[in-house]
Amino acid sequence: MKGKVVKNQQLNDKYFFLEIKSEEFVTQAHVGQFVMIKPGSQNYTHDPLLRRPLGIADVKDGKFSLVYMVVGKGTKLLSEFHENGMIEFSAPLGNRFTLLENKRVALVAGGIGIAPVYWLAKTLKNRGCVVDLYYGGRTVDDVVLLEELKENTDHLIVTTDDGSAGIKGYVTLPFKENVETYDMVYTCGPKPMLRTVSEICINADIPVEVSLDERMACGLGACLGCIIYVKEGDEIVQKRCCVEGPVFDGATIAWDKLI
Amino acid sequence: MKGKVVKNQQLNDKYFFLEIKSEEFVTQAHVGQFVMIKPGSQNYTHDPLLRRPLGIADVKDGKFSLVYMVVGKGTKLLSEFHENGMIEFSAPLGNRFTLLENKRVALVAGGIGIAPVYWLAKTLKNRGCVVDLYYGGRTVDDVVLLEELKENTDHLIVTTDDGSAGIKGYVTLPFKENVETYDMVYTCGPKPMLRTVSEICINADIPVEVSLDERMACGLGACLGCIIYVKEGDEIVQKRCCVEGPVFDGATIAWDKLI
Amino acid sequence: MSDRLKTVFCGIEFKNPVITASGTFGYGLEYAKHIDISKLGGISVKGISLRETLGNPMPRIMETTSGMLNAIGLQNVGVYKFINEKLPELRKHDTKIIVNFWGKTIDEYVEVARILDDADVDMLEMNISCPNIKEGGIAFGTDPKMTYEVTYNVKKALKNKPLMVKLSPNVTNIRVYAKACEQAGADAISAINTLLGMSVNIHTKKPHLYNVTGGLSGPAIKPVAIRMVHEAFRTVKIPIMGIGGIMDWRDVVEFGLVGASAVQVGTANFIDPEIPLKIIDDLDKYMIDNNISNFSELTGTVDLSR
Amino acid sequence: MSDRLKTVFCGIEFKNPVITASGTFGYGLEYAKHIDISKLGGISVKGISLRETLGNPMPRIMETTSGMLNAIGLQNVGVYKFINEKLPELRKHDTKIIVNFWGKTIDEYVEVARILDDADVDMLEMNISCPNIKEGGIAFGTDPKMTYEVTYNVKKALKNKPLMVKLSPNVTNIRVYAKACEQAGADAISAINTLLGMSVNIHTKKPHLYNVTGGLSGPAIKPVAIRMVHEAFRTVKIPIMGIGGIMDWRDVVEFGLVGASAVQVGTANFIDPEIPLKIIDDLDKYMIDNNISNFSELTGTVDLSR
Ligand SMILES: Cc1cc2nc3c(=O)[nH]c(=O)nc-3n(C[C@H](O)[C@H](O)[C@H](O)COP(=O)(O)OP(=O)(O)OC[C@H]3O[C@@H](n4cnc5c(N)ncnc54)[C@H](O)[C@@H]3O)c2cc1C
Ligand SMILES: Cc1cc2nc3c(=O)[nH]c(=O)nc-3n(C[C@H](O)[C@H](O)[C@H](O)COP(=O)(O)OP(=O)(O)OC[C@H]3O[C@@H](n4cnc5c(N)ncnc54)[C@H](O)[C@@H]3O)c2cc1C
Ligand SMILES: Cc1cc2nc3c(=O)[nH]c(=O)nc-3n(C[C@H](O)[C@H](O)[C@H](O)COP(=O)(O)O)c2cc1C
Ligand SMILES: Cc1cc2nc3c(=O)[nH]c(=O)nc-3n(C[C@H](O)[C@H](O)[C@H](O)COP(=O)(O)O)c2cc1C
Ligand code: FES
Ligand code: FES
Repeated sequence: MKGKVVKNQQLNDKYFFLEIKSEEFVTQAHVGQFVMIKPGSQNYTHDPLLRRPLGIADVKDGKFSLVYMVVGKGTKLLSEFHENGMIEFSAPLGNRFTLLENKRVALVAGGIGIAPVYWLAKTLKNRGCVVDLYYGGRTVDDVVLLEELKENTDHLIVTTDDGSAGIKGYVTLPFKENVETYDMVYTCGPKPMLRTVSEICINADIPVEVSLDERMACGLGACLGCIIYVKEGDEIVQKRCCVEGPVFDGATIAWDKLI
Repeated sequence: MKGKVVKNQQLNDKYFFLEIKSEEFVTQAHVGQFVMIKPGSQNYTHDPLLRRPLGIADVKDGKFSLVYMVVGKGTKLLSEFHENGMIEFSAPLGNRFTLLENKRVALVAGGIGIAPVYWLAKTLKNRGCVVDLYYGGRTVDDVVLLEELKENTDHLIVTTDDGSAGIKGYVTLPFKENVETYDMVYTCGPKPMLRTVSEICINADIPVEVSLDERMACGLGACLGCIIYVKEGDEIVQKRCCVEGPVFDGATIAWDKLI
Repeated sequence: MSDRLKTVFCGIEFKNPVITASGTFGYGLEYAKHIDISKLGGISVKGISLRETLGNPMPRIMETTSGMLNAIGLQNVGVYKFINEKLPELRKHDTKIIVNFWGKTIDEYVEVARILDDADVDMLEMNISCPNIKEGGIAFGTDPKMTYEVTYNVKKALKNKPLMVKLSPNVTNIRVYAKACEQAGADAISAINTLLGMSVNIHTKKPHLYNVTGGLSGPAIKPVAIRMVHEAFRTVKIPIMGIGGIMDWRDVVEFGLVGASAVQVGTANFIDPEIPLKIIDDLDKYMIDNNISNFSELTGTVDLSR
Repeated sequence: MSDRLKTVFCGIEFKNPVITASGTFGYGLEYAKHIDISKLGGISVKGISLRETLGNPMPRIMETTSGMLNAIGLQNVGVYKFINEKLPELRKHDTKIIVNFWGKTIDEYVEVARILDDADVDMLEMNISCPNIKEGGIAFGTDPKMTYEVTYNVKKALKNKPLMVKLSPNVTNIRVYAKACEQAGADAISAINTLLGMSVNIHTKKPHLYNVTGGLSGPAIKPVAIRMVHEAFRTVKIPIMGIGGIMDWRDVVEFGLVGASAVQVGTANFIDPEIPLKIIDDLDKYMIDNNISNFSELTGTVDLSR
């Protein structure tokens, strides 16, 4: 699939917001899914080689959005795309979040984990949910799109490790205090955070959906490079993050095999 | 070295004109020399790997120009450079043309061989020479910058293989008719043309300088990848196109070992 | 697709000479959602063993410059589950099925081969060259006597299906292995499997792969693959399936010139599932433009005159 | 440049562990016009033989995906001309000189080594792994007995200079060769030389190189080089110079982690002559930031725990 870059906006030192026009794609996408995107415009160069997985951060008006952090050569190349450039991708891929209606839900996002959560917040809000977003980052530079998020949530609780924005400390602390008040929790971010959030939810007996992030080659279920270990009854079984995930029931993940 | 792209103008389907600002470089360059240019803006990708050799087509006002034809991935990437982008290169490299004063000279260029000839024509004209340029291409698309060339030559004779511009036929034909009238001949283009031009000159006992084009890895004389065979007395010796060339005395080249 | 793409390899007629490589195309079904797999010449499925195999712990993949390392560890559902659960679905698509398989002992190789010989598949591809499992696999592929031994025994056990042996590039002289296969009765060889490689995360100081080393694939290895197919072609008479770094139709032509009768596309499937189909279309165009009426006309026609 | 970069390798003190690789840096003098070569840890000069050698016919080089093929054929001015014409010039620059050398027979190897042993150079690097000449070269590097033999004889002939043996990656098991060198008395090994590769021009149907095959170098081969240095380091006690696809300081650290005590930068010199100097500066920064007081502290510290 191909789309046209509508916007590739730098949000701060690390983060970018990329908007791509692609009619065919947009009608099929579900909240929680991701794209595999080619991090260069050139079909005739092969470094970087593989497509990069990025969560779908929004879908509207025949366009979809991605939020990404520049961490290596793929995302650096992505950041150099110009407006109106054509970009290639496979999408939509993966499973999706369970979308409740008219419930109280908490979203917990860490750093770049905000990407799928952004669309999730909007969608749940539209379905009549009360949406609280707990959003943590290392520094003020790791919490982006706050204005837009405020509009699409009922409460936005921001934390940073160094206190440079919002409350100082881990995002799991304010979340833990209120966990009992929610019907459902959704989370995306670094694995240790996901584990803590899942454990808090398990203890409080609240269902939790976790969006996991594994290195991927194909994104289609073929290479078996993205295995996640999940408890099924007494057994620990293998799931492919790209097909059976990226969204998993947080209560079933075998964290010890992942971190 | 680094320079800023001032202009990267598409001349026709195949040809581009690239102008780069680089003060330090420009004062040192001589007519006939070339640059090794990095065909991508990114230091963090390695495909294409090597720099590409391109003849210096003009130097003025702290800028230098290149004329290139898109033939593969390196030149394709080059064609995608935006204005104000930074571009890396090593230059100036190689030897130079012998610059006469107040003489009658012929320049014979084939296709992309026009690049170094462009600057040569201007320079010889400024030195009081009468400059005739014989410029051949396959079709009208292979003869570029005709306006500018007309200004900097006394006679501009254009030929194309299919007659779509200028005289129909090989450029060596009209040149051969007039060869006796020149004090010196300079030529750049495909090897069979260079050979024919050289042979015409040898027969007419006119000195001829040939700019040769060999695949290069380093451009600095280190890899020994760009060997040219040259007659020295009874011996055939090896020269590096990048250091002892690209300009050679056409009467000394061992064509049979090259083509 | 035109008739000119039809390719007979070991007596089997493929629609075209473009087959997807083992381990890079799952059981084919994963891709059926994304492309029309019936357009492919064939599919070589993920390496099958007697019993279900869970593979290596994570991480299993890492990108390198114009290549990737993998140490999947031959995870697969096992031969019975493959035949019962995957094959019937796969057979709904009109393309040839090559089953890549492996064992830890010669007996295991023979047993899997026997089972597959009676199954509804078109051809067997014996993997003696996987660098990512400790027992078996590579040991068979890096000792010519073992290569002969396992090939001979498996071939003897087969009644119905042609046997192709997949060679390891991690050897001093691939000709010796190609010859060993031919002498042991292999119907064809495929080359190459992945080069053994490694990479280390300089921040954590740990290897990027849990398995420490892994198999290098992708365009980075193409020159090695081309060289090895060339060497093998000059050594044996059985046909060769060329593999390694194929990204577009030009690469397929290059493999043809040095001696491949058909090719497999591997890592490229990850980059874009459309690539093998695009290659087929482009190859057709190339053949029309160059007046080539069958891919076999190209095979081994590299011009070595000086 | 700081003291922390000082690297003792085979008893010789290099300013830093970054040496330019043989065949990619001419006789050093070519680069002296473009960079300050006295900043380098050392220079390994183009492979020298007893007599002047003209090398292979053209074409000799071709780019591949993230790599290049070369079949220069060990063109060089011969050991006497090197010593008389190149060395005095080179010695004006304050950097260590490693002389890469080769022969067609053991006697030739020994003779060149003896001559160099008495010359004003710092160290010898014996190339038994060049894939681009028919006689000698690779034959010594792809047969462990020959490797032992030539190493043993050359080492015996040397009185003054340390001997480093450069290994071929075109072997099934590099450990065997590393061990053979160590047992034969080599003071160090360097790894890797180029992988044997090939590419074909699909328009002319001719190989891109006159020599048909050539040596593959550049970032494409780094994972293979890292794996081989890792294997060699776990096999022998003599120090290892890591080579293969180094493009920046991260690559140098990676080679250090798997066991290199110093490194050589090859193809990168072609891409930008500034690269080795940039690597030295960046490595210094890395060492400061990570509180590493000498490169040797890194050597072999890859974390293999799971
Ligand atoms: C389902 C899924 C959804 C994702 N969504 C987003 C998103 O919306 N926004 C975003 O910025 N990132 C997202 N990621 C992570 C993103 O894919 C990686 O950051 C990206 O591939 C890095 O590419 P690179 O070439 O820039 O880095 P590389 O040069 O490949 O690596 C640079 C650094 O990033 C790390 N890294 C590379 N790939 C991954 C990965 N898949 N997961 C975690 N770390 C990695 C490497 O270990 C290395 O330290 C997602 C990943 C997955 C699997
Ligand atoms: C001293 C010198 C000066 C040159 N000046 C110019 C110039 O001013 N303008 C210009 O357009 N080109 C010039 N060239 C040729 C130019 O270097 C090549 O066209 C370019 O390197 C091709 O790069 P690519 O990546 O686009 O093509 P690739 O993908 O590398 O190759 C595509 C095609 O071009 C051919 N090719 C590649 N390199 C060369 C080469 N060095 N010489 C001839 N054919 C080659 C290949 O065989 C292949 O058929 C010059 C070459 C030299 C040696
Ligand atoms: C993720 C992955 C898994 C693989 N699994 C197998 C396998 O199970 N059996 C096998 O014979 N080859 C396997 N291979 C090797 C490929 O079939 C192919 O030989 C190799 O990747 C080179 O081709 P390429 O460069 O086109 O990928 C695997 C390769 C990759 C990348
Ligand atoms: C053009 C060229 C010439 C080479 N000549 C020699 C040589 O004479 N002797 C030698 O031991 N290695 C030679 N090599 C191999 C390099 O020294 C080095 O081992 C190899 O290129 C891998 O390193 P790299 O990937 O950094 O280039 C040569 C390599 C290239 C590219
Ligand atoms: S990324 Fe290939 S199976 Fe998930
Ligand atoms: S290009 Fe390297 S010596 Fe001329």
